[in-house]
Amino acid sequence: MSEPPLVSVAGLAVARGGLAVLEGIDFVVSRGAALILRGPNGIGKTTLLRTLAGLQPPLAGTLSALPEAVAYAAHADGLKATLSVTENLRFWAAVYGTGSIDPALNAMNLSALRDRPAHSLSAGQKRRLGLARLLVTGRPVWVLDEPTVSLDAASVALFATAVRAHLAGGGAALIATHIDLGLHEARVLDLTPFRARPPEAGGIRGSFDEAFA
Amino acid sequence: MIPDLGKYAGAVLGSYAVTIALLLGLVAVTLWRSAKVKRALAAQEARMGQGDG
Amino acid sequence: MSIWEYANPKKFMQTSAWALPWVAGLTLVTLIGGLVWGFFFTPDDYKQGSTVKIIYIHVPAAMMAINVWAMMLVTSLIWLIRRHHVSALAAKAAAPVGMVMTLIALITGAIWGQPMWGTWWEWDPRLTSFLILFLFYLGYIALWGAIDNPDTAADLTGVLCLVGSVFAILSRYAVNFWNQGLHQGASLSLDKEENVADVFWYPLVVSITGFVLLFLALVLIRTRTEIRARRLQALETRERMA
Amino acid sequence: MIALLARDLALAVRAGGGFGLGLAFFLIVVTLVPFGVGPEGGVLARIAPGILWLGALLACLLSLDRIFALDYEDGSLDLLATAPIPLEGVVTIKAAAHWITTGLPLVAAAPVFGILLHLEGAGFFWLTASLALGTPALSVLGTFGAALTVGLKRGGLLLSLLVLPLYVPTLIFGAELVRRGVAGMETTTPLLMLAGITAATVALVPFASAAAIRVNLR
Repeated sequence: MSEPPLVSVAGLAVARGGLAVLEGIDFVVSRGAALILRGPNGIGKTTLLRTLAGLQPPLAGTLSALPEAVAYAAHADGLKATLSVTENLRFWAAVYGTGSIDPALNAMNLSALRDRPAHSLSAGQKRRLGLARLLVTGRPVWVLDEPTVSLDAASVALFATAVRAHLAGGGAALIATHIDLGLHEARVLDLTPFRARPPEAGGIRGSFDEAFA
Repeated sequence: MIPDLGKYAGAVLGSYAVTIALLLGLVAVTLWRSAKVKRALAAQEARMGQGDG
Repeated sequence: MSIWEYANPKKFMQTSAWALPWVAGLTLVTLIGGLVWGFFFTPDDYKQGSTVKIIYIHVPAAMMAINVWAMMLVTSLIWLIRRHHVSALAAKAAAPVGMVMTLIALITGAIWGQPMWGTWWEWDPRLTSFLILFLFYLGYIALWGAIDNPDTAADLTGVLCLVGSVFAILSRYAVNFWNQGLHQGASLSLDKEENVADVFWYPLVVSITGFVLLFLALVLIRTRTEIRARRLQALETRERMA
Repeated sequence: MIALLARDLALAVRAGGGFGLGLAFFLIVVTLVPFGVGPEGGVLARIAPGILWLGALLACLLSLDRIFALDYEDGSLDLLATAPIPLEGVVTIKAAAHWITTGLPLVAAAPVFGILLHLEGAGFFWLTASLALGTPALSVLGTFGAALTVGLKRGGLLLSLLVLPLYVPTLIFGAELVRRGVAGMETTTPLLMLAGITAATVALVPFASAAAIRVNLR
């Protein structure tokens, strides 16, 4: 391999509320690749993504994704209702030290709405603004938690286009989703087999159980 | 039996009474909660069929 | 054998189960012994009259009020650095005991102060400091109670205990500056025992031992309870998830 | 970081009442005090330093729970925690924004309220000086309390319980400084203590606040 993958995960276990939820996860995501995470509700997709984003420490295993490389987008968009579309984006561009916000506005088809305050946007428009934030971060690894909630079919397609452009530019994406994004080239990882076993069956102990080793 | 406490009887007796009451209360709460949790844990372990804890 | 072995909950449960009857028995002997000795068999002070008998509860309670917080600081640090759960749970278990000790020190101080100073409450630096310490205990306990996730609660209360300790000491200094008090000086530090006549000193030592042992016994029981509660919570969560 | 400060200030202005609310509360406290203790100028002048400091403290407390709560609810806090700004910087900026919207107006307006309470001559200078020195510590400590309670549904009352004991040293030295200033006594000790507490608080407490935020986001 010519260069190390952007994200590589080996034997990763993550915990929620003191109990292991997922264990033994291995995957690599190289430049230009996308990985789609699937699994039933409550299996720990969000927990896994938060771990990848560096918001919580892994319970076990290794995780070699630089937190500085990751741009995280959660269920909530982190928008300020009283600020306009451009103000919201400019803020994040300034935080990440990147330049112009116009490409992001164009990519997410928000140019016409640029001076509207965020509270006057529809749910789908807000979501698009939240995704436009990813573009202004300038970070290579996108970690996306249910990015297409409240997007219509056209917007989903718009989103897929943006992801493809990001991948083509040498980025990578990890996406937890229930629906088909139309990203056929992306690898799909079903998390169901990685559900953590109870400690009696040899599973990893969460910090709760650790207290009774 | 009770020593002559003179004019400060109220203060001395009051102090001892309050202290003993507070300490007994603390002990009672501690023991009560201890018993309650012990019982709940035993019940839960029995239900889950792993009485080894 | 390392001392950290006792940080293992199972080991702690075994050891504490063995130690508890001894500690409890000794507590009963020394605490009742000290208080009975102090109450029935000590003379009155020529100046303070029979109120001097309050010393056998006021002073040990005040010492414990401070020392329990110090112990919580140490166990919080151990938790934050080495992540031993027993340590965090011991801090949680100790806090209400320390709060009651502070309350006893405050109430007996007020009752003692009434005949001596002629008022129930005097904003004397030491009493005021204990009042502030009481507030710190309240906040600490309330924070434990407010957070569901036990690890989060342990971390946050640990941080609060650290910051609180610094500000408790600062407050002590500030209060001293703000009002020079009526309290007698540190007549009871161990190296100055000649300040107190032997007739008062020996029962006081027994009483202090009794308070220390009582604290130890209570913390052992309460930590055992917390460990069980923690296991219970883990089992319930697992059952819900399965 | 400047962008964050600018955003927080813009939000405070647009949400309305960002600047005004603390000040209005301060005014109400100062107005109500004479109703409680009687209108005699002598009494008011004597308790003015304490009342003004207490009012500043309560006004500051009033807006603490909003420091992180809004960012937590809309997800911004997650995003800020993964952004290239260190979290210690974020909490410092949050404290700074809180101080600019509550502490600074109080410092500026305090002399006016001093008039209402018959504060004596030298007091005006010392009141302004002590508030200017002390209120940053109040904001930073309040940020720490807000960081501890950020994930809690009803953290408001708990927040006050946690933060108020931490305010004791600042309150004591702040009010003492004004009292001594009015009485023409030596002011160096409380002045240095107040400045020292504020400096140490501003320098060190953000680390604790950032640690608390990390734990809460976990």
